[in-house]
Amino acid sequence: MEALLDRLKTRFGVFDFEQKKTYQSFCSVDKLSLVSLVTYLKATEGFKVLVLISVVDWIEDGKFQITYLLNNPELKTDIGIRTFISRDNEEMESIHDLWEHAPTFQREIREMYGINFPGSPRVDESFLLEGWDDIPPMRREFDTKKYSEDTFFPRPGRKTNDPAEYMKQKLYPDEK
Amino acid sequence: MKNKLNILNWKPDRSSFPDMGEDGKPVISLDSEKFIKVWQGPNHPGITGNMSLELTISGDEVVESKTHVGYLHRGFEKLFERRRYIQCFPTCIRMCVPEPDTNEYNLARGVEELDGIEVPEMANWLRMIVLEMARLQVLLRMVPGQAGTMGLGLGVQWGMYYRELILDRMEELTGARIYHMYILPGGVRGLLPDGFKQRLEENLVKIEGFLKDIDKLILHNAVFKKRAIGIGHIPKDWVDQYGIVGPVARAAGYQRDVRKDYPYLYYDQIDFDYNIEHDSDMFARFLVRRKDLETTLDILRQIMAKMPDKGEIRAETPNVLHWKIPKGETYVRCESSRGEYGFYMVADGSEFPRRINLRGPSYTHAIAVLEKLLVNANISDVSAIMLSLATCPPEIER
Amino acid sequence: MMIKDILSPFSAWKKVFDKPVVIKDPINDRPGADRYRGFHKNDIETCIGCGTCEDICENEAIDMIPVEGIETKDGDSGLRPSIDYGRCCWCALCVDICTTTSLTLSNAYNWVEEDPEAYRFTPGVDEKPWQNEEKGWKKPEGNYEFYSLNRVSMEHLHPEERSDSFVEMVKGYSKEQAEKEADRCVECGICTATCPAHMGIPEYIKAIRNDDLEEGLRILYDTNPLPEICGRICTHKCETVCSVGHRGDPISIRWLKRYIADQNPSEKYKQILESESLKKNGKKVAIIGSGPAGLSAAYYLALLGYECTIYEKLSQAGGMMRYGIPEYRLPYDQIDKDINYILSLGVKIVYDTTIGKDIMLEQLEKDNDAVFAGTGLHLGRSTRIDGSDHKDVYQSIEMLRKITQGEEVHVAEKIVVIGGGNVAMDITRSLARLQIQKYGKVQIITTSLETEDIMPADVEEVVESREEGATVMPGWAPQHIEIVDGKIKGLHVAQCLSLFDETGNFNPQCNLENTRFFEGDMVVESIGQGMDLSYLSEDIKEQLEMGPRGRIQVNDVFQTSLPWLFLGGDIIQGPDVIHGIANGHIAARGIDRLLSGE
Amino acid sequence: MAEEKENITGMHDDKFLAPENKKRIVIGPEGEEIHVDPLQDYFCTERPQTSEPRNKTVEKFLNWARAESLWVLGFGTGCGSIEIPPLLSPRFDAYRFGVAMRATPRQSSVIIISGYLAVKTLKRAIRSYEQMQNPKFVIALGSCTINGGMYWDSYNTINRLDHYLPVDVYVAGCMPRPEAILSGFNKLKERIRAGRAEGANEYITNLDWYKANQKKIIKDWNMPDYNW
Repeated sequence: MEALLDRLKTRFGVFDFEQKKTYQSFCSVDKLSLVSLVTYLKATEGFKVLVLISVVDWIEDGKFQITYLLNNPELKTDIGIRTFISRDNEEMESIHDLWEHAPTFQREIREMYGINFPGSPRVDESFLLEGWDDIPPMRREFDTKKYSEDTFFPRPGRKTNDPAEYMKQKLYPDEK
Repeated sequence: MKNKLNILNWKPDRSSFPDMGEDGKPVISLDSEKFIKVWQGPNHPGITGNMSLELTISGDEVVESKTHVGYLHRGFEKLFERRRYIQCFPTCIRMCVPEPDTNEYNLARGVEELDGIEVPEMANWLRMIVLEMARLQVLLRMVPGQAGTMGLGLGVQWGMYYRELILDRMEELTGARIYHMYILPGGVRGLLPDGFKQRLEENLVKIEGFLKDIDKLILHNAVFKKRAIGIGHIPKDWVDQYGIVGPVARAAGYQRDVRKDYPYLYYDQIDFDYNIEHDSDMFARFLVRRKDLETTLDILRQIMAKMPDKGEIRAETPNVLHWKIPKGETYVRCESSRGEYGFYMVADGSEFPRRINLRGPSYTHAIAVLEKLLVNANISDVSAIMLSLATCPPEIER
Repeated sequence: MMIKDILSPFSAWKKVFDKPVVIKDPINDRPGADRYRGFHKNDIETCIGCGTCEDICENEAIDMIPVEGIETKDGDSGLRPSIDYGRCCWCALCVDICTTTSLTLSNAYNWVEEDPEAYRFTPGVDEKPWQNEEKGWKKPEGNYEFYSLNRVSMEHLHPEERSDSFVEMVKGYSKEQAEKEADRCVECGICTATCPAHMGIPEYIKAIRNDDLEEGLRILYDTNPLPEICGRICTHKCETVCSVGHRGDPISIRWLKRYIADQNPSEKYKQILESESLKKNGKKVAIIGSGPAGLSAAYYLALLGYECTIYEKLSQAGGMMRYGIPEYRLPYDQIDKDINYILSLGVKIVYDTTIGKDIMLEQLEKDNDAVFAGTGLHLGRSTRIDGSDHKDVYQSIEMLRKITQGEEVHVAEKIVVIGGGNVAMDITRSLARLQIQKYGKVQIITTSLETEDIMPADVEEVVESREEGATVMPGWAPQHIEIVDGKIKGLHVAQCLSLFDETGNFNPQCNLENTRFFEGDMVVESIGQGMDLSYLSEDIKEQLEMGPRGRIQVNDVFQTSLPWLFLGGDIIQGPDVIHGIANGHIAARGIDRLLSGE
Repeated sequence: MAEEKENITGMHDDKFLAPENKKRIVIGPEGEEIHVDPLQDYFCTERPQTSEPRNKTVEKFLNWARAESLWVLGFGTGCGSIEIPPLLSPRFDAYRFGVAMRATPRQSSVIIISGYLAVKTLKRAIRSYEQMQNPKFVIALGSCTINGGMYWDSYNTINRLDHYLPVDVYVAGCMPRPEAILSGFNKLKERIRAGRAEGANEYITNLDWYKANQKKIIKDWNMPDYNW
């Protein structure tokens, strides 16, 4: 793992290297070097399996983190590659030509986060949702509870009391 | 088997119909009236969940297929964002309906890994028992179900009964039939009831008898063989390219089993082997699952022999009502009956998870692989191929 | 294909003669397993309505609703969980976290309705067929807890280290300890109503968890201007009702309060509490006594812009907190920390001034817009048994004051203390320290009417007294003091059978045949204190309306029948610090209402 | 061979309408123009009618017959469908109570909404329900159909089924066990025999209300109002 990291550092400038488990580590890389790094890992280092592509929304930093988790089935090691893209310019290079199932991930991300992957097959088709006209639901600013209450109106007639507040009303209502 | 080779080499004769383009692929135009578009689903096709296939067929052959999912989309990953870690558990188990325990286990393990909690030994053994029982329960549906998709419903009916026996044990141990909610971060929710091992052993003996019946009814069934051998053949080089996992990869000759590759719990203390087949067709996958069933029975017996009788069932954890997990990320995986089942978890130091992303086997099996695999398949084999890939839509859609 | 492949499927025919596995009447023949998670049951007598089940429910399936026949009282909110089966998912997390284990699940699972509105019920209240079902899900046995039941132990000085000095014996929590202890809180808020000052207990505990101690201090000062003092010596009634205490140790709320106060340096108080520039409204209030009630009233009046002057009889502020509580429990510099902050807000103190002697109450009334008196209980009460008028029979309250002031007190080799309250323990432990300093060993017997289980003193006080060498003998009624040659020989006691008669009046009954003799050279009486109202002139006394038990009648804002005179603290309620603080706060509000003419 | 002219002005410009459902003009073999509006042409445009009960005795007999042969549409919409196969397997054997599964809505009289309904599935469930023959009944399983259940705050699942389909019987549980589903069927039988199971008529009577509710959440409404 250490040797691999050195190679990656010099060639692609990865940073924030973290090894959590003996067989799993994470590192970050610049958005522009991502595809070449992934291609290199697949072709040369034996990370032949794409486990997943996942997005984390760091709304407070104005960034999306895209994680590509690759697996080397021979050495039985995982490497997670994080890359950060700006929330204002949500576009990422597609890796659909490297793995056959990558388009599925990208299609879901496009729908759930609104991140575009130009060139990825069927990326603009709706995937899980049908007729969705709100902001992409997995973005942090989308409030699912509010949306649900507005759209699907829960059954009325329920009322709850906070024990402390209720005891106050009952036992010492005069105090502010 | 002589015939088998012939079948493997058999290709449909497309010399006259449909029209072939210059690139050697059929020209698919609905206006040519040589094709019909058939939608399969979203009603359950067989025993998988709601999902629809948009099939373009020519005669009874599929020339193009598209998977449409989203009928079971509940937005789990969004819901997790507003639930505390403990509250994620009742929610997460519903991500995969037939085998909920892998969800519980993965999430619990992720939380434990991120927060550095040691689980007591007894709890780990109990987790293994539940995970293996869950696998057994699913395979008892899936193995005869493979024949069920071809119209042989008897095996399914039998399998359902034996599955019920395991569900009874589940109910006894965990307090529920389907959504067990047994594994929580730090441990499990109860010791084995009195006499549990004995009752489970009785059930295992019955199931062993059932396996013999399955062999007679399905494995040595001329019709099943005819329809399964050579159908749904996955080339070996697809496995890494498509991210194929579990029994499907094992049926293609790859040694892929999370229990052995990345040992978790006490699987390294258990003696079992990869169940490998090489033909990579529907029949090979059936054989792998059929062997998996036997392996599971064997593992369950080993667990019962090795596990201690008493012990702590839960480690001390922070107050679950405001449990903050330190910032970090991890990917945890375990072997479900359908293959590698993983959770990618990101914690941001608050009481709520930042992101929990499920990567189930069906995510690639049911979309990328299935769409390719159905081309040239006979329309009557569609649901059989779907099941042989262990399609489970709820885990795609979440 | 072989012939075997064609024939073997037909072996299924042999099943024709098997016994069918069909269950005849599945609806009635199949009860849930012993542990099955079916419908909810609740033991409403045990339930305290803490709402923890509501907090943990991820589906918001539980509502806390008032139930007829359940009174809201200390430690019981009077609410009971009502469950919406349009939300429930039968995960039983509510059962596992229930603080009293009253909520359980039965193993019944069969409920079919045509009306969706019917799926709401209050278990234990609404009649349901399964409510007496024995089987079902209960909280798993063994070490299975969702929150820790064990209090984070507070570091104490060892009895050997502490028993000869007046150094503070409780060390206080470290950051890790405090956060771990704060983590145990389930945020039910039951304690808030029981605290006389209604402090925002769950809120400041949350501030500790979030490591935001400045916010914590702000919450403390909302209702309590003496957190350092309260954090050490409060009678912590909150902890007696703590819902976590139903199965384990209650949260040590008092120590957590102390932690917040300790961690905030006094020079930052003004900045944290945003009290740097208070506007004056030009009105004046006189306060008699600088005890908790007086200080609390002064603080809140000062915040409202009143000019407050405290008149104190002794030479230092603090009242009973300084003169009644030994230093090892409450160091003087901590008293000063709290008091100095209040004084820094512009509150003036006039020391060594006795009302009624140096200055008359009528004069105060003329000079000020209102008067608040929190004069406390400073007169010792005597047992009035034979021999109690001997010169070597002392009053604990006077002795404690002398010890505080650094005066020499008489310490005999063998001492008997009469009393079972905290003051008795204070004097016992103070005298024990002095005995060690003087004689090198402790020979002190503390006896009380009350038996161990109903002793008013805090359990830890009793335990620590014993650790320090004192003998605590509860359940004995003093009969007479034996005096030989003008010297005390000891105390005769008889076994105490009961304290109250049927009508509830104090009337101890003794078994005179079971007697004991406690040897001692001096006797200290510590059976309670009385109030000294000598500062009230006869004229004023006549105008005041009196209430039961010789106390002066006040209304809900502690206003007497003389509109300008407010009374509070031990003379009205208590005796303890927190009541004094609460009274002072409410009285301050009352005075504000009176003077601002609302 | 028909030819299509595209982008004719004044056509349906609903962005959600699938291409095959859009109004268009087709040129016939002899050059004549045929106006095609699939939503109008392929479905019955007439508003459905309620079916009035016949005379009392006949109706009583019919209700008995209806109650004893409940044919269920094999459409599991949610988690609950995991407990339907056991219901029909040897142990519980629902066939002996007259409950049988059917593959198409045209043959079925009962639809089981087995749990949560994603909006996408709701659309299919409505279509399936509307294609069923009268009288038809709805059984709702689990908390999700009553008040949202587990997914009460999800952006993609409905909270109250009774706003979209007329429900006859609710079964509590998450998921209801096969035994509980059987008692659900028993309750439904009772209701049918008593002549109270008028869901189909109710749906038609309040069609406008149901349609308004459905259209509110199905944003890509691209089907006729009544599918038959």
